[in-house]
Amino acid sequence: MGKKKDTFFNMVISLLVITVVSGFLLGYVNDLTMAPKAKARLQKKVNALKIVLPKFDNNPVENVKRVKSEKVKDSIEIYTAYANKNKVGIAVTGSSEKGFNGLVKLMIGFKPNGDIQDIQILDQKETPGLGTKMTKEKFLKQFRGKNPSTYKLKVKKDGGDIDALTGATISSRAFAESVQIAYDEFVKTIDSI
Amino acid sequence: MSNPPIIISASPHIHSEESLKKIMYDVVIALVPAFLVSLYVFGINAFIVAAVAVVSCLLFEYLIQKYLLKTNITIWDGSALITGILLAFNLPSGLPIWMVIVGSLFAIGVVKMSFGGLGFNIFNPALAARVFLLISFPVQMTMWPTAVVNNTQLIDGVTGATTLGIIKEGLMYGDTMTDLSSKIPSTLDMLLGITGGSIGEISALALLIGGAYLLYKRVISWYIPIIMLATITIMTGVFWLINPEQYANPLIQLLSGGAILGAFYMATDLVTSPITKKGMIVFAIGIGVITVVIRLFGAYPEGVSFAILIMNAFVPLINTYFKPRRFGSEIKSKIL
Amino acid sequence: MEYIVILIAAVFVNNIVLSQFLGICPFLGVSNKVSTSIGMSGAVLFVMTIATIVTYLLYQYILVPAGLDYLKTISFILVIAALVQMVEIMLKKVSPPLYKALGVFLPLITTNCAVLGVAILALGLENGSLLKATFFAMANSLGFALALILFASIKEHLELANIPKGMKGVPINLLVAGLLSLAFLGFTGLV
Amino acid sequence: MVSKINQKENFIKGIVKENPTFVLLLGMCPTLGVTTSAFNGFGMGVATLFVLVMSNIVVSLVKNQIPSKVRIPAFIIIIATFVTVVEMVLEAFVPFLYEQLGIFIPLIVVNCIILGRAEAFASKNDVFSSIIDAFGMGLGFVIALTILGATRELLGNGSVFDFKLTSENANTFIIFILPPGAFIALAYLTVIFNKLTSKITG
Repeated sequence: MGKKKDTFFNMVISLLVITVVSGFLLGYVNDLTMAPKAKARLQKKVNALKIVLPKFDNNPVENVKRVKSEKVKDSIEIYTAYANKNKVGIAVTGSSEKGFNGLVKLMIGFKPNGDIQDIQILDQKETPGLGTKMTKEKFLKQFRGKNPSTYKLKVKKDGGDIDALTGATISSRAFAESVQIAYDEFVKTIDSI
Repeated sequence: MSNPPIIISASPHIHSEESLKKIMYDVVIALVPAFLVSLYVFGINAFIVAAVAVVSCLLFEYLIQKYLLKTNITIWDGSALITGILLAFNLPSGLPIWMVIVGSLFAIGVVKMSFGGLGFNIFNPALAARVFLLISFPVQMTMWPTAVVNNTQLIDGVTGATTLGIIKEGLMYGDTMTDLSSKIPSTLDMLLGITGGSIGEISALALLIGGAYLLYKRVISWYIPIIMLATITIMTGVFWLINPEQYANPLIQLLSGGAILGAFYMATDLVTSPITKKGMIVFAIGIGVITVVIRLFGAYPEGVSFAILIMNAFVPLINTYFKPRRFGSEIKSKIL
Repeated sequence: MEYIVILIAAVFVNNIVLSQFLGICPFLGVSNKVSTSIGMSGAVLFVMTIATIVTYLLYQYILVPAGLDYLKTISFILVIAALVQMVEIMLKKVSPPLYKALGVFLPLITTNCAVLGVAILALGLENGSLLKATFFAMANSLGFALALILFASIKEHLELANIPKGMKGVPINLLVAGLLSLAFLGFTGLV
Repeated sequence: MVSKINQKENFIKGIVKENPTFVLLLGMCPTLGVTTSAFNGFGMGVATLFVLVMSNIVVSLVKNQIPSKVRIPAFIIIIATFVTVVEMVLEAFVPFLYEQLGIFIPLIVVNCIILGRAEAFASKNDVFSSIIDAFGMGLGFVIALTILGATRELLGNGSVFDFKLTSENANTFIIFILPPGAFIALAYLTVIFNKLTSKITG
């Protein structure tokens, strides 16, 4: 079996054929995966919302409200959840750049009266084994059911009510700050929604 | 005792086993005052950590030489002893014993013996092990017994940050140096060693006495320690003059943390420092600058160990560019 | 200020080799001599910068408007491969000694993941612009150069060392890289 | 072309004698970059295995149609195509892994193992041998990455495949999930691997 000769024509044709075939193949796969990809991206948010909000029957993602704030780089997102047409909760994203390795981004679910329902971590790059412990139940549970109007969102060292993560005061502060930013935004918008 | 094979190495040029041993034991003598202070301040814990570090360093070196490398046992040349002492000097007195042992294993097994033993390691074993432990166990490695001012002895279990730690954290959250001045120990306390910190770094005075002994005995030359400390002083001095509320004054910077310990006992390590005068000067300035950059702008309050390790890595490069003058021909073959 | 941050991050804090693990192959393979590693760094600086400029423009002005951003990987690697060919031809003409020194390693730049990696990472820069992407590429190639040259000098030094048999070659190189990376952790939090 | 290759040997070589990670040192970037956990290492290994098998098949099928001067660009296009497929599929169906592996997914394209096998093996051998070769090499890579990932996860986090083996508050060596730990763990794993294989092969 002979190999194709190195003529210019052969070289161009073979590369062209390969490129065209690969282009079509990728286009096809792209079409196939387009919908699942979009769904996967949404799913992360929906999952987070399901965890931080009380049971709801609307689609909060559809009516997301984005607010610009000086305190955060990207906008704050506000999701409102309804059950039987009643407002049951509001989820607000909050973030802080003051983490040990920069950004800490959270989604915080509030009940209409301001109590924290639950918190999910959307993004963090803290030190493994230290700051990353913010994702653990032991740290998160101290926020549940608390109302930031009376519960001071500061670590105990700074005169607040939060038990900082061992060895990761900076991460804990960034976490607390994110929650505070989200709460401030919640207070501002609760009546307007 | 069988003669070891002739060693061809870049640095250091160890003249004989005897002179090497003498140097090593002079270093040990020089470390005694600082150790006595730490025994006084931290009590029995300091002794336990130091003993464990020394014994496990010697033991690991013995085991590796006997069973893994199957070479001559050289544990009594003093180098493993010094690694053990210096490692202990860089640890808090309350560190769990098993962590001390792990640190010794890293220092001897990974940083020293993996490279072929004394004379071949690139990085200072004790410092590399300290950084290894600091990054692995940041909580335990930064818990220091706090000085109780009127009763120079420390209370067990009461822990707090070092001077540099207090400053770093305070400044980060908007305090000024004036606000912090009541929280940090007085200059005299730092000089004497009535302060929180690693076992061997607390008393500047004791370390300086030992350093003077080493200079007097010509075990170390003054270039590295003095230039390194001068660099730290000048750099922090400039920042302090610009804004004394945001930057601690040079005296605090010199007396706190591991500046003096690092300058006299670890940056001067024969194996991991440059051979020529010019090389030493570049090396020392590098350590000073990196230390200050980390202390003032980095996440870690203290940067001496990192700075020395980073400059250790530069030593081969420094040695290439500042070659010792050779007698004879100076003809260089140029390849490119 | 923003640019200083990019520079410090790329060279010290998130060094492309020691902390991002890009360009490990040439790092472990090529850097036996300081002189070679300086040449290699130069070649990478050149290729990486031009590659990032071209791929940035390609992505922003052709792929994205045409909705073909999924062709990113394939088109980027082709651009890089073509660029390397061109650099090779140019070097052969302009500086034969350098060409000789880098010899077999130049084609390796094609499969140097640092080049493709930086080209892709440059797309994700905050408030990205062509200028910023270019600067980002240059800063990262400086980081690459620093790691490569340091490593080469250490390896030259180790040639005289009495490395235990089992550790010789790859393991000792990895260990040196690990200890270098350990030391560089001191820069954490600078930016 | 009649294959006279001992397929069993052809398969085994990738796992032991020519293990891409421990012996040939190929594909170091993802090896070090993603192995913070056993699962990530395994995922990366499988993604690479897929690309390796597919591109080996295609390359050995079209090898005679491609003029040798343009074979490298042709191989690169073939490989990049499958890498992009993997990228899209992971993003759509395993978004968690997609996020974890990040930039190292598109970088599979420059993994020297794949181009190396295409060039050294698939372009010279029949389809069947090429598949066996790819599976052997790919598995060698999967195994190496999983071992490295498991080691780092165990030392750094006290778990393997997210299965916690130590108590919640135990002190683990955080450094092993950080960059220096990757280099150090791989250094000593290579020593151990070489010791073991030299014992086996004599």
